[in-house]
Amino acid sequence: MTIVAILAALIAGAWLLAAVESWVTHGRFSLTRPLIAALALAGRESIVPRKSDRLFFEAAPVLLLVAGLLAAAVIPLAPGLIIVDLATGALFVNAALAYVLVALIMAGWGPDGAYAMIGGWRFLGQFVGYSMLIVMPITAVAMRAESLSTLRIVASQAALWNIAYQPLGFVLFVAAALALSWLPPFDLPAAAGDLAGGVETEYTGVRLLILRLARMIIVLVLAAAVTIFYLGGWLGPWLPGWAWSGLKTVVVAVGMLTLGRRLPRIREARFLELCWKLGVPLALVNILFVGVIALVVPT
Amino acid sequence: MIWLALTLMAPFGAGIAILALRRQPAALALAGSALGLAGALGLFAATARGDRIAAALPFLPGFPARLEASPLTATFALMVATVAVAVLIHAAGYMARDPGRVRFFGIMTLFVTAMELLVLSGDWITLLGAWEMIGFASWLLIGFWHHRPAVPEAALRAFLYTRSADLGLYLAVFLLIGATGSPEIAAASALTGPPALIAGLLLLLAAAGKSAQPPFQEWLMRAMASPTPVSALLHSATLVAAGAILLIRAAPMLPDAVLVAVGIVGGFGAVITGLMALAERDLKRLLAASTASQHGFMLITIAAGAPVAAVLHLVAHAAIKSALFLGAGIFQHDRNATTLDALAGAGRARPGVFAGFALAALALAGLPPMAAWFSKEAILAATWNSPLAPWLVPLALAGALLSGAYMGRALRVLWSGPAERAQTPVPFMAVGLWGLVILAVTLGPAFGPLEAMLGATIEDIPPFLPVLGLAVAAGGAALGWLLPPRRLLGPFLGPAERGFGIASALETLSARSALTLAGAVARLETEILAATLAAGRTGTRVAAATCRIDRDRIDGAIFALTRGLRASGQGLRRLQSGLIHRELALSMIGILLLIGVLLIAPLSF
Amino acid sequence: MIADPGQILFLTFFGAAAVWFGVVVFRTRSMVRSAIALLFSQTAVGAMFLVMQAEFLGVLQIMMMASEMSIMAIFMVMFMMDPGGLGAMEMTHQKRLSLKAGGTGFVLALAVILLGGWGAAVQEVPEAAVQTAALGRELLGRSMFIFESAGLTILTAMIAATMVAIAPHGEDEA
Amino acid sequence: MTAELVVVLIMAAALFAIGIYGALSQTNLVMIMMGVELILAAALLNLVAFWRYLHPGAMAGQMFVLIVMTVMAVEMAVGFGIAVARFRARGSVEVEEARELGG
Repeated sequence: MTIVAILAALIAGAWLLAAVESWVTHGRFSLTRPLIAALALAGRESIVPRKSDRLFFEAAPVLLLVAGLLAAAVIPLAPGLIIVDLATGALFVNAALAYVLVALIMAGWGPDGAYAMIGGWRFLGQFVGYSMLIVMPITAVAMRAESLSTLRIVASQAALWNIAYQPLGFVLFVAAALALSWLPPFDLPAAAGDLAGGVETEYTGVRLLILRLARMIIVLVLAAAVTIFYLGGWLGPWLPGWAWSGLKTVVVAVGMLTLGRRLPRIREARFLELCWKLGVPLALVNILFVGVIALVVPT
Repeated sequence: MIWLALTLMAPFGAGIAILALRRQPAALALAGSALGLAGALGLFAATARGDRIAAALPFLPGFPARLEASPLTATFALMVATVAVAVLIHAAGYMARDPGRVRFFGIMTLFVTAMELLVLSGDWITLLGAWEMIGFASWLLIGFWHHRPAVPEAALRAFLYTRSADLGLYLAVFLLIGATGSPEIAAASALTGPPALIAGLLLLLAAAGKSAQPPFQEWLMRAMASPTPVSALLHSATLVAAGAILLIRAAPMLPDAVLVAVGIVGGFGAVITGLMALAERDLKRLLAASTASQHGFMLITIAAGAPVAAVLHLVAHAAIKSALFLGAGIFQHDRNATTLDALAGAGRARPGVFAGFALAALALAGLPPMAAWFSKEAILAATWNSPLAPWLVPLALAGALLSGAYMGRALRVLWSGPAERAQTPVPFMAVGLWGLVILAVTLGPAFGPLEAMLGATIEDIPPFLPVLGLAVAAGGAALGWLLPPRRLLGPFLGPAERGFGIASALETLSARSALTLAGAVARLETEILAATLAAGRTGTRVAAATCRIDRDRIDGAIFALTRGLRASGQGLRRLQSGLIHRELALSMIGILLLIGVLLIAPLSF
Repeated sequence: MIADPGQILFLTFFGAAAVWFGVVVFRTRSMVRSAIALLFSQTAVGAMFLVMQAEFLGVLQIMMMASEMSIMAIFMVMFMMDPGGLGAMEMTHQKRLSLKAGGTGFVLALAVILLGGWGAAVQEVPEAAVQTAALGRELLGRSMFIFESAGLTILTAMIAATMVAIAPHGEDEA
Repeated sequence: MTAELVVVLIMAAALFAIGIYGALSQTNLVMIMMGVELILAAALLNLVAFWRYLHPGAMAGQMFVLIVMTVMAVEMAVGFGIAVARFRARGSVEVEEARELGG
């Protein structure tokens, strides 16, 4: 029952986000457009490039989807509405999303195409930058909650949302989330401008559909993670918990899809430099700050 | 507890601050060491009242790092801190224009910290750690002017010599912890039987290495390439003293057989290095050899079963030797050299400094009423009362005679040359020097209470013994002053580095002195002179014998070992193809063999 | 103590997967496949941790290996003459010796495993959250020294590896 | 004798054997490192298994797993550092071409 509810929420969210993305890119908001696009993709022939690594080519979109769904498994919509409440939930989100990297490398390597491969390796470079900025803000969040369980993390924010408690961590985590879901301005792996779609170049038909769906789910899961870690999850007055979760997640996701487009795309080397020279020290400051407060303020 | 923290953390904090701020290193180092001195004074006062300060800091599971201030360790701590302050004051002047002074003062303070840690450590593991730290810091300090020729080599030599001897400490510590089941130093005294014997011998090896007893003395001579304040610190209260301190602390557990070995090493060390000091042509190297010789005294005392007398001599020696080095540093500063030829008359140019140097030198020679007279008296008393007296007393007397002789000689050289123009004043250096000289002169009367505090029983001394000691000391000093060694040593420009060096120098020394003295001082002192000559010849013979043993036996053994190693190395060479996969395969086979041995081992018992 | 059949089943399954992927690592010609196979082998090991109720370690293993092996993959591509395995190059040597060594190791280990008396298994295990907290206390309490040494080691290795790998000055600026 | 422990240990032994085979038989430095990773994975499995089935109360067992993971990361870092330097100098990381360490 819970699984069905969460899956339905994910599909609905993905659909909504696809509509938003097409609105952002094409300037017209239409709820039917993504459906039509999806049907068109499903109906079109799915071409397998010559001399491809067939196994990787086939497995990559599926692995991407599985990674997104696994990460969704520890995301609570409301106190009871969670597929599995792991004691290490916050770490598990991260572990599952690490396979996004694997899937993208496979998708880049598989079709034996130059653009795709460059896109795949670019994502690896990007990963070296953002991975620390995913883990370290989560560390600070878990320090406040004194638990890695997503439910307890939300519960710990009853008095004050983490966005106010550790704004630095919020900014870093959102930036890292943008890089993880290769959204602008960190969309080098699939940069439409200079790589002709990067990892997506060689995919067509159903496979492309799965790839895009998986990507939407990943964006959604990341938005949900931001909600849980920083925006108090289901906490909120009047409305029921799941509604608050959904609302916040959609707002964050829309923000992630729209805000980055206003910024210029960031070069790989510059991104790494920013991450390691600015991001990591700031994340350490954040941890230190949260640690000091946790020690000083009695709970 | 607060005193303990102050003693250790003040120099440490100063060192870190110096290395971090890179500004005002001398002032920071002085402040740090002065605070450390305050801490050590506090410790000393507290332990003198009878308190026992101890701390166990969390370290390895089940093995906390123990620090303890007993009267003994507090005395050491006070000694280290005092010498450190004086040396740093001197260094503030000595290093005033050196571009590397930030590094210098930083390492110096860290070195002092490590030494304080060593003397205050309450368990073997902390002691081992501190031991390593002083080794490392001294390597950095000896190699401080690493761009000068021969300096890196000297630093490396010091490091390697002491390192190889440190192996003894490691094995001894493993053995002690294994045998007693406790890392505490105090627990080791319960040990008896073969483990105590082996551990004692290994500790002796480590101590001989650090205290530069033969055959390890070479590193100490070479280490003179370091800045003079470093030598002063190294010799008096820290690195070299660590060996003696180790044995003093371990003294309760040493069985009789080890004590005999300690006595032999110390006695021959005192005499041989004393002879080397007499033959030396370089003031700093002379002082270095005399350091080794004086530590030989301490070992003799430990062997006689009176570690407290060794403590007294260690303390007296710390003040005196650092004063001597600081004086030598000033002379070196003036003449930009340390050879005795170049320093001739340097003392006359600076009467004030020379007076301090001379006082310290006479103190070292053992003239009353200065510190070393008291401690040497204690040493003589201890050796007289020990069961090993027939061996130890002559050696101690010979050592005392020699220490008088070489100090007299150094004074003569410094005084007798041409005095140059007046020098620029050196306030910092002079303050550091005189502080220590005053200590060296006045420390003596404090030894009685100190002895009581350390819990030693004052033994009966036959009345002729102090007289004998005094006579030997004065005789030695007079001898050193009267024999004009500079002219005699002229032809021997090759550095007297080996035992061979002692031999040839002394041969000439005694032969020519016979001619000179026979002509010059005729009737009145004929008998004294005859005795002197006899002593000189004995010394020559001893030195020659040492030389022969060194050349034939030790070298021969080493060369044979080398040949064997080289041959087997040639054989092994074929195994080393340099191909990584081959070597991996070989290591796999090795691991399989090891596992096989481990599997079979339990079956055979 | 009765063994838990479900646990044995899952352990066997994931263990077999780990071993099979391990074999694939050295059987495939494509270097990227080889790296990804190693990744899945390690992931299966992580899954075995999860089956053995070491939740934190399992998740950590799964997470760390994903990044480690991906990085390995790019190094394979960078440093191999034939990363795609299209040229059918011979990439092995001293095969028989290696097989023997591996076989000997396996036989020896098997002997130890089957002959050793392991005693009864403990079935109860602390809850995951309790475990994680206890592990944290262990790391920052009793074993802090060792843990800090490990941290220092990894920092040293990072710096040293960068120093070794960095281009000599003036060379390779592009 | 406990079935779960033995199963895990056998799997670990197999991984270990494969790792040894790989480390010895591969000509490429990076492939050798893969073999070493497998050996370490086997060690990890053993550690976790012993912790789980023999001493689940002693967290030091898990601590060792973390240390071994650190060792793996260090091995990767150092290995790749060497590989990069080697490749820069010689244009290849084939171990058969490295004879400089020969005696």
